[in-house]
Amino acid sequence: MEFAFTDEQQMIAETARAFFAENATSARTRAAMEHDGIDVVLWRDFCVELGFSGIAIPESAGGAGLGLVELAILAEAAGAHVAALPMLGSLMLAAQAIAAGGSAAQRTAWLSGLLSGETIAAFVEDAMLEVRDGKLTGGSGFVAHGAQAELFVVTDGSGAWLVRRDAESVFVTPQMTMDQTRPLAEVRFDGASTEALAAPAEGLAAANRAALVGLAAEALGGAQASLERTADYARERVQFGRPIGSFQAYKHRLADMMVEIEQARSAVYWAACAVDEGSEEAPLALHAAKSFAADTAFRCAADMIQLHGGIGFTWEHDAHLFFKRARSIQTLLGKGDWHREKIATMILGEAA
Amino acid sequence: MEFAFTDEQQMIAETARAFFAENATSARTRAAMEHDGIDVVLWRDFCVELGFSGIAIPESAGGAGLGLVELAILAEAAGAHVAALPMLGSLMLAAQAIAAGGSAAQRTAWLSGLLSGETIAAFVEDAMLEVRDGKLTGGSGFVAHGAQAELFVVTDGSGAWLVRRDAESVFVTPQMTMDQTRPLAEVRFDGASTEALAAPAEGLAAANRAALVGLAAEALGGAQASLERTADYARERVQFGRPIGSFQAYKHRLADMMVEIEQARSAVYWAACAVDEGSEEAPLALHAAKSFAADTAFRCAADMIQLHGGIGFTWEHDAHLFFKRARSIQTLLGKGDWHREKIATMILGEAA
Amino acid sequence: MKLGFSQADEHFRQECADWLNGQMAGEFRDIKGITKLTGSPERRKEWEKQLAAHRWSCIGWPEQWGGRNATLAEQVIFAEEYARAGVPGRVNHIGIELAGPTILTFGTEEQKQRFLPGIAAGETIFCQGFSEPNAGSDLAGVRTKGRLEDGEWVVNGQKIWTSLAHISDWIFVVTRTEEGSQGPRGLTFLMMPIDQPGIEIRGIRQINGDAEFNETFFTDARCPADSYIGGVGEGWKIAMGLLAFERGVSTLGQQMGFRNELDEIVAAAKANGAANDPLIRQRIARAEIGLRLMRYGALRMLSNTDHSRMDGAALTYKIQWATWRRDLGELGMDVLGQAGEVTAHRDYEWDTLPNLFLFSRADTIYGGTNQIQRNLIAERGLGLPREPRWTA
Amino acid sequence: MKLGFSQADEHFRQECADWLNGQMAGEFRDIKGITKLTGSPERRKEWEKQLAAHRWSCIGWPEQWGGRNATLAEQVIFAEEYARAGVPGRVNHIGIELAGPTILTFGTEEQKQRFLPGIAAGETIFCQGFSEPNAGSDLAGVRTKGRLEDGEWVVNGQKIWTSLAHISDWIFVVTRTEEGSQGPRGLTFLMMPIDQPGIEIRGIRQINGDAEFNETFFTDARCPADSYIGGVGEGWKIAMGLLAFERGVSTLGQQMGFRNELDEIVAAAKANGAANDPLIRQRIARAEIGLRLMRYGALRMLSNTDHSRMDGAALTYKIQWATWRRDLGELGMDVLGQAGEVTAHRDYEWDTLPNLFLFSRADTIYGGTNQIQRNLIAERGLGLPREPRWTA
Repeated sequence: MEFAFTDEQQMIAETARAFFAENATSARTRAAMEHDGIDVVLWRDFCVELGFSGIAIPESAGGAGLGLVELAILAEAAGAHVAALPMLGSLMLAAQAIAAGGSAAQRTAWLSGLLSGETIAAFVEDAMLEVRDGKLTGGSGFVAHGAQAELFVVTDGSGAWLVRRDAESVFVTPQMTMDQTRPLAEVRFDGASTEALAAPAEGLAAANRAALVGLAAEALGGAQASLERTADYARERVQFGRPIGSFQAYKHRLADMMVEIEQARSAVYWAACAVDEGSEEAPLALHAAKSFAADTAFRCAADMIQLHGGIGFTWEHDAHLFFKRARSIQTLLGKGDWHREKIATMILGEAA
Repeated sequence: MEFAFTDEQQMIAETARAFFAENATSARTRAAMEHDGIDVVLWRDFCVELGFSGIAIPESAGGAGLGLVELAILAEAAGAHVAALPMLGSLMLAAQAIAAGGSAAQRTAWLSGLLSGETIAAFVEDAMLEVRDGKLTGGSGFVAHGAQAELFVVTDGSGAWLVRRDAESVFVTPQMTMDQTRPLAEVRFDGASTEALAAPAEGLAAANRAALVGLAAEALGGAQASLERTADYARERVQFGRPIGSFQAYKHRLADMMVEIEQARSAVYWAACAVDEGSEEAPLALHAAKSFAADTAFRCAADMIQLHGGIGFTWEHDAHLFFKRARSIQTLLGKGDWHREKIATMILGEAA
Repeated sequence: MKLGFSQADEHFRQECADWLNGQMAGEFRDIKGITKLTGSPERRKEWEKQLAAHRWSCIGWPEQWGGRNATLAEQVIFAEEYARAGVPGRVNHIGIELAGPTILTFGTEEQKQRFLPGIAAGETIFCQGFSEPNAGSDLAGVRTKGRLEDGEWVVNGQKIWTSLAHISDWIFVVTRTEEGSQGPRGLTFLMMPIDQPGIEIRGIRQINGDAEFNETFFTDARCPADSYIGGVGEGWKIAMGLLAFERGVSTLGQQMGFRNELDEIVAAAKANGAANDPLIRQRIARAEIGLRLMRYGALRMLSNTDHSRMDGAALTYKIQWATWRRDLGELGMDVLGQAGEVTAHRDYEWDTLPNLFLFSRADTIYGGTNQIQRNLIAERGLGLPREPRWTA
Repeated sequence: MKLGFSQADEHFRQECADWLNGQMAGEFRDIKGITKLTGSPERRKEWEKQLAAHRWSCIGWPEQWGGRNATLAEQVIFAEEYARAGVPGRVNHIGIELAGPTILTFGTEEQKQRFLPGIAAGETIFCQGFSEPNAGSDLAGVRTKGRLEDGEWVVNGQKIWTSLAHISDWIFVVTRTEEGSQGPRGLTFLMMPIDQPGIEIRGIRQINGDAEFNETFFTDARCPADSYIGGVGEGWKIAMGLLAFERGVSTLGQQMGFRNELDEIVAAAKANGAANDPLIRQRIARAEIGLRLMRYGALRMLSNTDHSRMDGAALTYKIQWATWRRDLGELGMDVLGQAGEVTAHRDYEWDTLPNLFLFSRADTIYGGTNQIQRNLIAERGLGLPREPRWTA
């Protein structure tokens, strides 16, 4: 029992933090926002130069064979800079689903492209999906980076299928999205050809675990960055003849952010460890981590705006990037209330 | 349209405030707590010397013929001192029910005793009450001042009956109660003789309106007193070499109390006015006032404890009297969630 | 204490409603329902003139200056019906609600004659130059300088958050006219024409993609020597007086806008089933309660005849509505779900509820942050000691 | 990063559980499930001795002083099993968790020999004299005076909130020993026997009717000249070091008590139907999440090998648990409804959940109020500037 990073994990964290600090700059992220929401160079460097894309993929499937703790470390570092990357769709969802649930052929066909960053994938959930003769009809209006994807992993909650973007009867419409660093798209299938994932339950479970941990870690990184940037501002900005960080009410609000963040940090790494160690706490931990960390990120980013005063409300300042990202994390993969209700059901049973 | 006290209302308010400030002292309230939760002398003076007991009872029934605004003024003043009086059971519920729903004979039989303070009444709600051959079976474990009452107004939500304490098959057990200024009792009827209220719908409606306004006003008074006492303390108490009221975080917390209280004040007098003027907003206003003011009182009393530090946690300090009273107001006549759900139903319809 | 309106008031309500609805169904139907302050500015300037032509532009003002001497109840009613009819907000809000009353209260007879008719007629649009880049909520930290030179004020400096400056004709500016003065002393309240070489306006893009606010730069900007209100060096007093007008009857019109927003949330919740969620139901009920309490708080504030004293209802009003509306923005998004995170517009432009979510983050900042409001409440409302002076 | 326990740890867990459950089913079954700190003090002193007799009283201490040199994992396990078995809290908590480690860290060899065996054996019960009536959360404001006279310290003054002083044998007292000194300077940390004419203890009745806390009056109270820990004038340093021990392994035992409280709420909700209320379900889920996050926060804190630095998890722990437990008290009452407002006891005495509701109001006050905690977090954790000095 040692709830602290190993030396190797510490090294990964430092490398990732330095990489995003240097490269995922506001200017580059904003350029990606104006384009299609992906900083292509950043993505290639992340996948290839650093070789981080396969961190939580088994070595047998071409990955590094590490776990969700390491994935969380990367996602936290990316979230701290609102990096415009397709990590959620490509790595946390699609690559995990294929690595855990794909046949050998499917793994061979897709994983190397996903891990090299050349192929971008997106995840489409539609509980009402119709499957007839191996053709899919249905879709979703809210597919993260759906307009940039060449591959869709599609699920109705129990089955899972792979659909190529260039297949017939696949219709993709980009949507102007509040969080421009991870734009949504409408993806519709009207009898699209498909290939079933070999072991859908395993694939979906792996994707779900990785995505919940990954989003929670991204939220944690955003929250921590919101706090740090606001604390920096508070030490420098002078008003009424004093640094505003010397005002007690201001200090207390930053302290409250830190209290939340420390809990979010425990939640994220608890969930990651619980999954990696196969603990029976894992399902509860995943619900806890996603709901808690997302709310923490939202609160901290909102406080960043508030505590910066007028400047925090401008487009020019980065506060809104964190704010919008936090909001999108709240609604992706189940809102907080939904996750908490799942926990309540574990404790209390279904409501009568 | 003039949402301010008239000169007469202002006079009533000043009289009531002075009366309670002079007489409803901590020492007298604590003496009542050790006994049965009623300051008998205070009650007699309130009813007879000041003649305030009949303020919202029609002149034809021996009252002053004023309305719920005036009743709220009195309840607010009483609440500001956590006065140990049976106002809720005797005046807001029983006297209102009998004045509005009683036959001439029932009014004659009971009102003068209730208004003189000689007869104390309590209100018993039991949705499962059984009525057979004019005999009641049922009761409640949570009857305010039930152990001191000579008369019970009993309801199952639609019918209403009068039961004398000294009737056969009436069993009353005092309960040690968290709020000792308004102790609860268990009241059980096992085929008790009774007399039906002549017009139960009118009687219950009047009692419900008066009690919701009255409790909300009491809560408002308690909240305001919690704020004022804490602000006084903050100006005087020195810590770290400064009056603690000069600490910004402390100030902001008091400011937040005031923000809540000002809203509670609007709620209470809006509801009272809406009832008095027969406005169609009255039902919504009653739910709003009760739920909002009760929560305000709880929050302010809790903050009073917190902001007094250790001393606020002692039995000797009065903070706990306000805290416990506020808690009891929250649960009396429907919790906040219940009232808000009623409002939601007005706006959204029943949930599917 | 009385909440009901008289029969005469109800007739007046009908008159307001009839006229406003007629306008919104007729000549001005193209501007009905615009919620953004920046929408269709030219048409809305015409609307200001239309209001004036029918003597609806400033009904609370004296008849002499184009008003109707309307009673409080009438002003309340007009504000309510105005918003109920879906009429967009007044682009000359600052002129009618702030500059006009300030001139009426503190101006000279000559200034009244110079400014009031134009404001009342909808021909003079005003904006407000209070905040500065390095002063934020701290009005006493004003650095923009004014000096008298050859019978004119010459102003240099920078204002920020000057809402609608880009469509305004005049700006009132708090300037530091006493060299070396500090804090609230040495300030003067000047009225300046905007269309001059010394004033440059740059829009500030906000997080919702819109640009209601501006930076306004003064480089040897000029106005005549008699352009100050009150007295030279009395700018603080005038500015404080003006801020008190912000809590006037217009708050009720503002609330009707809030009502429209809440109604839209209710409609969305009914449409998409969120209305069945018990948690959403509680929050909608809380929002409804909060809105009603704002209304009755405003009526208490306005019924208070002792205007010399800032009472509780008035002191707490700003933080109350700002916080309520920020929460409403979050509620709206939670009702919409992911649908609220995409827009059908090509550009980064948002419909009512997502825009509310984004824009309302400014409500708790401009016009004095929630933090500043709490200071005011604690110090003025509760008499708590002021912050100690800073000795680094 | 690893959360699981080794197989050896799991064997140790079994050993702990077996012994503790055996005790609670056997000789000490009468004290099982007592939650109030004031319940059955005499029997609980016997329990301290029983723990010592089986070398369970201070397992984290070195073997030399009666401990087991237990690893972190073992200490975690023992704390968890202790609470899980329904064993009441340690009446010598202060001795074992605070006084002992302080003496181990800062005491002389002679002091270790004088005090540690008695503490380890459950024969010396300690209490803590930090707070004073006019200092509240402000330890630097200590006024209780100590002076050396004829080879003894003579102490005069008053301490407050001395939990369990009435059943303790020794008290450690922060005294001002340098005449005229201010703030953290000039303080000395003294160990004093309680049973002497110069010390008087008066219980303070609390809002729950109970009296765990005391006022302690010192009137020429005495102890030998060598009773100070650290050095004369170094009391502040020792007190700060001691407070750091408060965030030790005992927090995990405390959390198991919280677990029992939450479980009781869950059981009540299932029994009375509150478990079907979606709002209650959300709150129970939040409470469960909060409790888990406290556990993993504590494990992070304890796994942090760099003990010299107060890291985030440690700084935020107090406000986190205190706030969580206060909310839990409210949740418990909301689950119980009006049934929580009456007690079956004749006197003003409350069962677990109503008592939690009342007592937990103190959690956010003692040991540094939430306000003080936020100051600490902001200044030490975030490096924000200190409050300015007060210049009335």
